[in-house]
Amino acid sequence: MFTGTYVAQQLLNGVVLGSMYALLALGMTVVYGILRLINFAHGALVTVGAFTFFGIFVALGWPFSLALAAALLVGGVMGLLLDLVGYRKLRGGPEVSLLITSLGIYILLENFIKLLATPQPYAFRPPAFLTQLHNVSGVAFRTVDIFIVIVSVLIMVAFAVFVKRTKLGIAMRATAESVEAAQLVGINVNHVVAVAFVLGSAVAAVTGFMWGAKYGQIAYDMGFMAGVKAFVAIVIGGIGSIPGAMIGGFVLGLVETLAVGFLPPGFAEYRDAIVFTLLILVLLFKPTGIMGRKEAV
Amino acid sequence: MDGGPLLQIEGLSKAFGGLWAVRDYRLALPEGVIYGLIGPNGAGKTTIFNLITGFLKPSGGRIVFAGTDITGWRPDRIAHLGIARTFQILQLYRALTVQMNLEIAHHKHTRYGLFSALTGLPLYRRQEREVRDRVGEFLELFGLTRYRNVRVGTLPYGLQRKLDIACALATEPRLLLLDEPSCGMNPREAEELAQLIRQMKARFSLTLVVVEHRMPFIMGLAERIQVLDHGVLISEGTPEEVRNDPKVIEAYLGVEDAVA
Amino acid sequence: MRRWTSLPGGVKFLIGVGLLFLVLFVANSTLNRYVLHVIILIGIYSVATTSLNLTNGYTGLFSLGHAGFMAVGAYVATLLTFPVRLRIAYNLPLLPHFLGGPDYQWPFLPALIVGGLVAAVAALLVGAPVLRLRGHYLSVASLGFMVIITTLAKGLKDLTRGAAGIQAIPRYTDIWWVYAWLVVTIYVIWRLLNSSYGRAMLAIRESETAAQAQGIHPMRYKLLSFVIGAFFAGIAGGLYAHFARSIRPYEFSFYMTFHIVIMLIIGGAGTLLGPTVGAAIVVALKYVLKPVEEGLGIYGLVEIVYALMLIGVMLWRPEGIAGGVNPLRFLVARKGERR
Amino acid sequence: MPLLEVERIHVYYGVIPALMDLSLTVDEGRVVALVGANGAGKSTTLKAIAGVLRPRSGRILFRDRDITRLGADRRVRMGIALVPEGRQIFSTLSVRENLLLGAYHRRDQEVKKDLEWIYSLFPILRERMHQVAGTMSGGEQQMLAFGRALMARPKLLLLDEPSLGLAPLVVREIYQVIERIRDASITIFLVEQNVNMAMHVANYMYVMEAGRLKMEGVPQEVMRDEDIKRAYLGG
Repeated sequence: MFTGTYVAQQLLNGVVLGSMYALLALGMTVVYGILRLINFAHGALVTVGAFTFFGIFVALGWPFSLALAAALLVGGVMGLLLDLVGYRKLRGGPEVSLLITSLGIYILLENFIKLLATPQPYAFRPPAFLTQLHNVSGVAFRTVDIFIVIVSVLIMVAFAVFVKRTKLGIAMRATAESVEAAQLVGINVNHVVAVAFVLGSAVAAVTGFMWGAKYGQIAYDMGFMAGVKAFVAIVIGGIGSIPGAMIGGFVLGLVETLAVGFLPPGFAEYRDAIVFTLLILVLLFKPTGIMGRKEAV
Repeated sequence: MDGGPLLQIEGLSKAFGGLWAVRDYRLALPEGVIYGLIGPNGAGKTTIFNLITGFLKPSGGRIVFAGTDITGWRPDRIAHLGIARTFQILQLYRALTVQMNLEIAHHKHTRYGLFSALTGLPLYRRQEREVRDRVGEFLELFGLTRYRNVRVGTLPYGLQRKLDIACALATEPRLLLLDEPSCGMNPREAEELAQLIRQMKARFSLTLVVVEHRMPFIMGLAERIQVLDHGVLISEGTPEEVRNDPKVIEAYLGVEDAVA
Repeated sequence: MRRWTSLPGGVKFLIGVGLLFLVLFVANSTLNRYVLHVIILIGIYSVATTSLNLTNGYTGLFSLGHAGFMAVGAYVATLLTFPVRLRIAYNLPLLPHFLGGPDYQWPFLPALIVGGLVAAVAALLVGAPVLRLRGHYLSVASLGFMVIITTLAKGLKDLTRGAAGIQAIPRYTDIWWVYAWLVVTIYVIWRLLNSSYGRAMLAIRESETAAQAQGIHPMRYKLLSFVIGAFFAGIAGGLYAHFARSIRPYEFSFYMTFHIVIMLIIGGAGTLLGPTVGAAIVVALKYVLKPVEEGLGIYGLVEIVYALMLIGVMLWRPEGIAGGVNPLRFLVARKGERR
Repeated sequence: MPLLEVERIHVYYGVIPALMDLSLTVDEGRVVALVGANGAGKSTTLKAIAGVLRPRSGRILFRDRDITRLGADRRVRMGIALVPEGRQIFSTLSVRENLLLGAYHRRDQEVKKDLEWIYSLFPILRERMHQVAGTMSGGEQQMLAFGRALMARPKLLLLDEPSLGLAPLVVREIYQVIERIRDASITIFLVEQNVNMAMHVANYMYVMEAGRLKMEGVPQEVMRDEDIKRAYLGG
């Protein structure tokens, strides 16, 4: 049967995966909160970040910190471009047009990466210090797992402080609640939306690095499921709530990992099906999620 | 009919999150009259329409239409029973033609099955012909025949308002609820509209409840008027009685001594 | 021209069908296999896109799960028609007695129809909960359904051979099968639109509130639209399987949905022939660009062009979603708008 | 001297005409009221002045500058603040955050000082400083909406039905506040359904009906009972 060590191991795996989902959900939910846009392209930023890091660190051989900073920067700039070129014109239109456009943008980015790199996946070798194996009373993990959890928590804390304490952060929450009221107190909504895109995309790009470092492989299509699942995390956590998105990310990571870990072996292949069944159930029975506010579904 | 009221409402209440939007509303609507429903902003007039037509579920009370208790029914079932309504914000099928809008409004009178529709059986053909004839009559009646193939979204606003009422009538109701029919019209258009409503009432032997903001309009149109304030019925009577009721003047103009 | 427009719809339809088959006959006897291959694919995608148009274009339910129904149709039809002698070698299940018994191989037409029906039943089961959602929640939930279906196709190895897919499917699909089904699909939707059923669907797309107030029960017509759409998606899946002769779960995933959505939006959502026009443009473009892509080794070019087209339509013709866009307007009866 | 001039604006909601050929003037240092039955276009007028709605034709001048094409956020920076109908406070944010957002565009060092001024004007807001705004009563939310608008240091304060949905006692309190704001020499343009209240504070009055101006003048003149009663209750 399942030993305590096995359970602890699964929990750890779940938390690591959950951290990454939480980061993606965080970036997605700030944009969603203001524009009601389910940004499929958010997933593509994961791929962009992973390949940027890969190109600079592995192919060019530059230092680790520089490569990570580059991923962050490229992600942020891409986010800004998406907002300016892709979505700005469509604001205020039907939400489905935004959704379809974001699908188009996702496909565009994915295939652009496919075209620049190759259709084949790459082995992703993070710096040696991250691959070191540890074993604490039977629970095995590598430095990268700890790195992911710590960095994720740091980003989330930084984000919480930004949103809670800074003028721009407060304006962001205000805009999410009512665009019109935000304009009436003198907030430039375009500016706030752009900041949300830049921050969310930069974080997604860093998550791309984490993803590659954790699973040792990157491919042009790695971001799609990650992006869609980030939205599932938002729904679980409660649409419109920033803490909810993070909690939803962790819940989803744990559910997915534990379902695979504890169901009979044959069920491992159904992990995506399990995730989406969960999504449909939440949408039907608890559309406000864990801590969301009411919204017509 | 047994001579009782067409629509009987008792103790109707609706609360939104602890706040009463409508409280203990009652109405005994005789067949063949025009009732006006007025009151300041947020008085609960539209909420009452939404409760009668099933778009909202009441928190309490009873709604009986032509002897049938319809409290808590689905909107489409209520429509089938013979209550039609218009909306404050026009709910027309904007991308469709005038003709299509009226055909859809006639929906509940077509009874052929899916199989007939797909094969074009005689039953389908006959009923579709009836629909077209009926729609033709309404187009004629409302002077919309030359716009029949025009997309509704491109019609001038006054015609859209007219079409909205035509669509409500095309469902062939016994009771028609109009929510601010003169909204956005100039005084001349509003006067024409009042004329049209009177004609329709006579022609289709309708009973009407009209929510309005424009006082001259409703005072001239309605036989009896109810006044709501903060979800509560504060006055009921003929236009003249209502106009001179101190409680009504207070609700509209404010209490004078409150400042003093 | 005037005389043409004054003809009754049924006559016009028959003339159109006659012309179509005349053209197909000439094409079939003059053009080379490669071009015919493209023409058949256009037909299959037209069936899929036309059926998607019923839900997405006419009823206004932006489903992204259509590829899931195609997968159901493809797998069911394939399992029924799969040659008896190959079943054991391929480790595919022998048919139970109520489906004809272990020695029985179904003819193509009933197999296709059963595939479509199973897809329709799936739509009924999925639709009941999912169609209660609105707007983009419906889109994401239906996308989730598609993922569930492809995951099942991968997981249920005893039935589907898992990710390896099924090969050596008999090639029954030809140009006549495909275009006959396309005619049937368009016919059904055309009849629907000329009846109270189709009008109710359009009404729901335009204003669910008004539809309800006029006695239309939205869920009933949404489900009907979803189920009929799924039936023809299942047919398209079956036709595809017996044309490509092999199916794998991933073929019916996100990209399939994406492609038919592009075809719909480029051709014009909410127009009767728009989906066919869109399918023709998108499929033909693929066969023009594919050699370039392979010749230059720039994999992804085709999809990039598709994506740019989609984004372009969305940015500059945003009314397309609700059924306005149609670059070839003069060819196409705009059913929703004029009669 | 006119602070605000509205010149012959027409506003539509889609195809629906909401304001027809509307002109009015608000002089500096005064309280001007706009009254009329509901649906007359009062809120629309304020939204057009605040920049939430764009007129189809006509001009809006503020301190002799044409602001017709400017967005709402730019107008706030120029000194126009709106207390919208239904208050529209940020209900998930704290009271203090709401107030600080009122000063969003300001870069000066006196925000803290103004915050104190607001707290002295509305002591209840100081008590509720850290409370989530959505949990306050309607009257308290109205005070917060006032406070938030005042934090922008407006030259012109637009008030949209401040008495709407409030109990008479609270309405009286709100009007006392309006008087205090007036005494702080902020120009006020007030939309009201409650005519008796409006008349009490206003120096000048406009009456609207069905998207057009019906009459204007000093309150005593406008308020000749029968005219105003007709405007509201028909005649």
